[in-house]
Amino acid sequence: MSAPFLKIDRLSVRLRRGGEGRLLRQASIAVAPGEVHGLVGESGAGKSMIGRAIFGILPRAVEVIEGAVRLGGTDLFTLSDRERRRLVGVNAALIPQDPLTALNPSKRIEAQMTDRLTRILGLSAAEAKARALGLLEEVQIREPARVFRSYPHELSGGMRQRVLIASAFAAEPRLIVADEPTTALDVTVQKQILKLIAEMQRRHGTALLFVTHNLGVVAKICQRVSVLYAGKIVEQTDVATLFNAPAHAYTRALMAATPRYDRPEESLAPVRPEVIEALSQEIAQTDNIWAEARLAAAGRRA
Amino acid sequence: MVEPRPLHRRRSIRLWLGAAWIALLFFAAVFAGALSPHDRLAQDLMLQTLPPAWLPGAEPGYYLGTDSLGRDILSRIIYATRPALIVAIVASTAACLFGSLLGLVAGFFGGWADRIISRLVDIWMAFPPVLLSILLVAVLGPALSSVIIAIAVIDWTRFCRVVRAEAMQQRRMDYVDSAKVAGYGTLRIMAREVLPNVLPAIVVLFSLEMGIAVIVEAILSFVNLSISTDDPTWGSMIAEGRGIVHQAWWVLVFPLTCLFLTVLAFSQFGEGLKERFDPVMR
Amino acid sequence: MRLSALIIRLISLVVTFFGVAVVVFVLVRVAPGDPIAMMIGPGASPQDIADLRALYGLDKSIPLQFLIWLGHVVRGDFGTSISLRESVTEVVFGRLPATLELAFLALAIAVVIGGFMAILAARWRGTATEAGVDLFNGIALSVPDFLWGLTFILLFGVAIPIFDISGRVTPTLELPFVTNFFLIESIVRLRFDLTLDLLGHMLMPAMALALPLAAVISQILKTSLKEVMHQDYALIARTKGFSETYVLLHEALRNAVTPSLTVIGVQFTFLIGGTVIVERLFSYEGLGNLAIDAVINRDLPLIQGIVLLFAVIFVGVNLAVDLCYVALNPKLRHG
Amino acid sequence: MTEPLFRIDNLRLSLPDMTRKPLFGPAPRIEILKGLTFDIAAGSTIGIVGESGSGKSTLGRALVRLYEPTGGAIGFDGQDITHLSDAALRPLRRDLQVIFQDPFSSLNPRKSVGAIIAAPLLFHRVATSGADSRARVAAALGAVGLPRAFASRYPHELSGGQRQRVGIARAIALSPRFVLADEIVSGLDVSSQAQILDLLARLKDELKLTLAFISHDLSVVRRLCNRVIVMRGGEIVENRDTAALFDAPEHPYTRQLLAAIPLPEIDPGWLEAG
Repeated sequence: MSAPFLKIDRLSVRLRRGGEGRLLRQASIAVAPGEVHGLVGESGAGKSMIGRAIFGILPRAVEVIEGAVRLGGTDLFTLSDRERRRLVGVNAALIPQDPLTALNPSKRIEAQMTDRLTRILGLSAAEAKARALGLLEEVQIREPARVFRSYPHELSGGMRQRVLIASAFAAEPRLIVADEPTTALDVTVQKQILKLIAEMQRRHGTALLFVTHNLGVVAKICQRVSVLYAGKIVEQTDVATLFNAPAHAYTRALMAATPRYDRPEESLAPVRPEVIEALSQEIAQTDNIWAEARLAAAGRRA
Repeated sequence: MVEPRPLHRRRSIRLWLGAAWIALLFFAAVFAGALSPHDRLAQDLMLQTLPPAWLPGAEPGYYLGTDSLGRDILSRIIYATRPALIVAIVASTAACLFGSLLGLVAGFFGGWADRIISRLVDIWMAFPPVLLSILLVAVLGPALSSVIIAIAVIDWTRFCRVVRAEAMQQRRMDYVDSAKVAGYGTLRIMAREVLPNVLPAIVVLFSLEMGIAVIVEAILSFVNLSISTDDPTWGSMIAEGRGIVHQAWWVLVFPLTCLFLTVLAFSQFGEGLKERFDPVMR
Repeated sequence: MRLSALIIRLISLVVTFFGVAVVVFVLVRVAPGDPIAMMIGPGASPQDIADLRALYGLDKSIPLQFLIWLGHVVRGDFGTSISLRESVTEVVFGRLPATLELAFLALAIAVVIGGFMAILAARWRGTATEAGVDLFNGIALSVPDFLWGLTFILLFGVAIPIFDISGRVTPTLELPFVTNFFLIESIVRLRFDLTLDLLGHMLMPAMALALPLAAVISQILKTSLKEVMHQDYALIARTKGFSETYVLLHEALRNAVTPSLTVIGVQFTFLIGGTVIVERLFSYEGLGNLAIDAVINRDLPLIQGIVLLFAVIFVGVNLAVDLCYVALNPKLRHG
Repeated sequence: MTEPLFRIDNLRLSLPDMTRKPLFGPAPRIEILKGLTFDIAAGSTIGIVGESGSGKSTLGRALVRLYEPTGGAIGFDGQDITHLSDAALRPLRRDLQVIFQDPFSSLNPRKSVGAIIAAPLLFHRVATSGADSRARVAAALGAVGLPRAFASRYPHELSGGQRQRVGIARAIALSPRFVLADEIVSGLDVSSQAQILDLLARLKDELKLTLAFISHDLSVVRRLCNRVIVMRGGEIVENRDTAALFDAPEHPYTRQLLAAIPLPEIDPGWLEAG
């Protein structure tokens, strides 16, 4: 495995005002080019916080206490806003969750696919257009030229998600973050989109961080997995070990709670209270190691 | 009672400030006789356009000075609170009831009811409000009652538009369907499920409307169409003040300040009330 | 936009216009006080009064009078002004340019101030800047144009006398204008001295009219911008490396304007209505000022003419807003 | 075979298509339910499954007469309720209850949880007095695993899972004969989803309810329902007992749906399998 392109080191994030709530607790994730790393957890576990930290667009009400986010070896927190935007703009791309709201309704697909290519990557209009059209074909859109000229409301949900995938890969980023890209889609469309993302990722050798709450999707598309609970990565392993011999009680509880049509009796078991109890102890324990970390954090750039 | 968080306290300041000024107005209106130092109508040509007490050439006892007919400005301002409050409360209530009802019907039922009521609102809004009010008062004759009728007849569209939009939005909510499933009739759904959610908007509008009513009354007095007697209103005082603003600025400044504070008080009071009684905001 | 939808819209405008005509016709006829008696001398014989009533067609039944009058109106003839003894159409269209210039100057000011405030508050949302803008909105929204006018008269007319507080232009100036659009003509004729003088008179009334509209624009546009800034496509733009300001102006602004358009359109019609009292306050010789005199003099034909003209402006503004709404919204364009 | 609770015959329903509504003028109507015929046995739990746009939610709302059908017939408890007026429906309303999908829009934000549950009780005179209604509210809250004190709280103070439980409490408080659950777990996390389904299964047996469970997730339906209807484009594609449907799906669309569900286990060939 070559050196990881994305390296998140012990990243901790907290609400600026009020409350001791930690949103991320020393999360560390590394994703090498060509690798698909799954980030799974329930809502509120902090999955999207990690996604936003990677792009350096954390909400204003949140502050970074410690840790680093390195893209190709450069830590985002050491850069000025302008430098960070340039680094992220060139090297990373996001595939969003809801295709219905992820495209600007008053702009043609053309404008939304080529703006980064021309303004950030410096391609000429012609080059940008050619690359965009090429990628529309690559994502198996039948009439790329027509779609290229149309407005979002003229396309179906599945079609829009393909456009967003094409738009992400068009920038030839070395890292793609897919934030629950199929959650808003019907199950039949989901399978086609998952297949498409996997093929594109292999073909372009991109490092892919795949954020989802669906263990089934993780099993089908990821190579390594991190299981997140209340901002802490409770388990990080390769996907085979995770499904055959899950180490952490929470992972096992999550597996048991996930509905399976082939084993109705064993699935959908509510998470047992003692598992929750053990988890809160584990979280509290990491929190007081924190006492010293907080002082070190005083000098960090937010 | 939950310990008031800073945000909570900051928000209720505007409620108390607004309420304080409104209470002051009511107090002045009720005890006008006792409070005003002079007879509001007594003219004394010897004491024409006296400056306020703290300026040179002032006359003791005339704290805010006198107008061009030598009448005491402070007393007139205090008495003027009566017509202002009467107009504010009566006209706003009428406009609110009529407009909200039509808005609720148009928003909730849609179809023909909505088309007719919306067309009616369009026609009403095609008239410049001030022009229509002047026309109405000219038609009904200069009296406080015609001012009240004019304001109610014009401003009901303000309530109708907001309540209609709110009702249309509420209609799509699942809790309206849940009420249907529970077997509620349409009227009960409107009253029990939709209206409580529309009330905060109506409360804000009602207090805004009270401010607007006072302004319209002032405008009508300004074009000398308000009440016929020379019983003082802020508008007539302002009209007189406007004419002699270079010679005696205070004749205009004091009634204008009262009007300004009253309008602000009503609007902030409304906003504060809405936040206070809206459980979602609390 | 499909033709049928446009036709339905035009029909509804005609219905509104017709409704206004009916209301104003009835309202004016119900007014106590006989305009004719006011017009001719006290010594006039009943016969003279009867002849004059016939001349003005006041002897026929109300519905008949209405039809005759409507017939004339459709042909652009609003009858003759009783108090000015001139054709209403001339008088009204003579004064209209002054009001239009004032209204559109106020609109321009409101859009600039309101738009700037909204973008400022949306760009630095959650900070003191936004709180400051909210405070401005709160005050400017609840205090109407009439009060702002009076306040400006005191502030800039008396306390710091830098503006003229009455009239449309300094009376002593010799005006080379052919049309009544003084401001525009002064610019076209490159007579910037006159433009400055005109603005010196118009700025205060325009500001008085503009502030409430600016507050509405600022508040509605800000809320809409903040909503749009949280949309996924704004998030995507940020991940593409675009700065917050770029995202605000290039991705968010256009989508935020469409929903605010209708509210701003409504508020602009209030602004036009406001010219009636604000022109009176600044004795600015526009349509609004004329309207007040017409009512005081019970000049029925003039009142009807002015009200109908305001209705035309109102209907025009609404149509313009609808067309902009469709133009800005591609989904509607394909109808 | 007991008399079925619902007997549906060639049910048709068309609604105005608001998405293509021009700025002015009526919206074109499109047919959503295109002739559905099926029964719902008393005491059974029927799963209504389909992808978005299949008409499953519309079918659910037609069953409880939130929409009036444009064709065919709905028989409930032997009575034809297809075109009954609201007034005529009122006595039946107590037996037809709904739990809605979006916990944020199904509870009136300005009413306390207690008021939300008590109102139908008082309206249908199930509760004879204030004290009686408070007791029933407490019982309903207890049945869904919420403390009695929740009665004085407001919807915006509750989590998604807690709100959904209030929705269930409101429905069962009237001890109805039929409950429609419209995608009630789609917005929830796996752990709260499991709790809600566990709760529903228990209540179904205790209160001898007939339940219609609408979902786009076949795995959830497998756990809860004993009969399944698969819908596509407003038509019934397959209507079978649950075990039979999952073990030997007959219709290609059903097979395609099942094949598209990613089971939480390693299966390299799954992505490639068409």
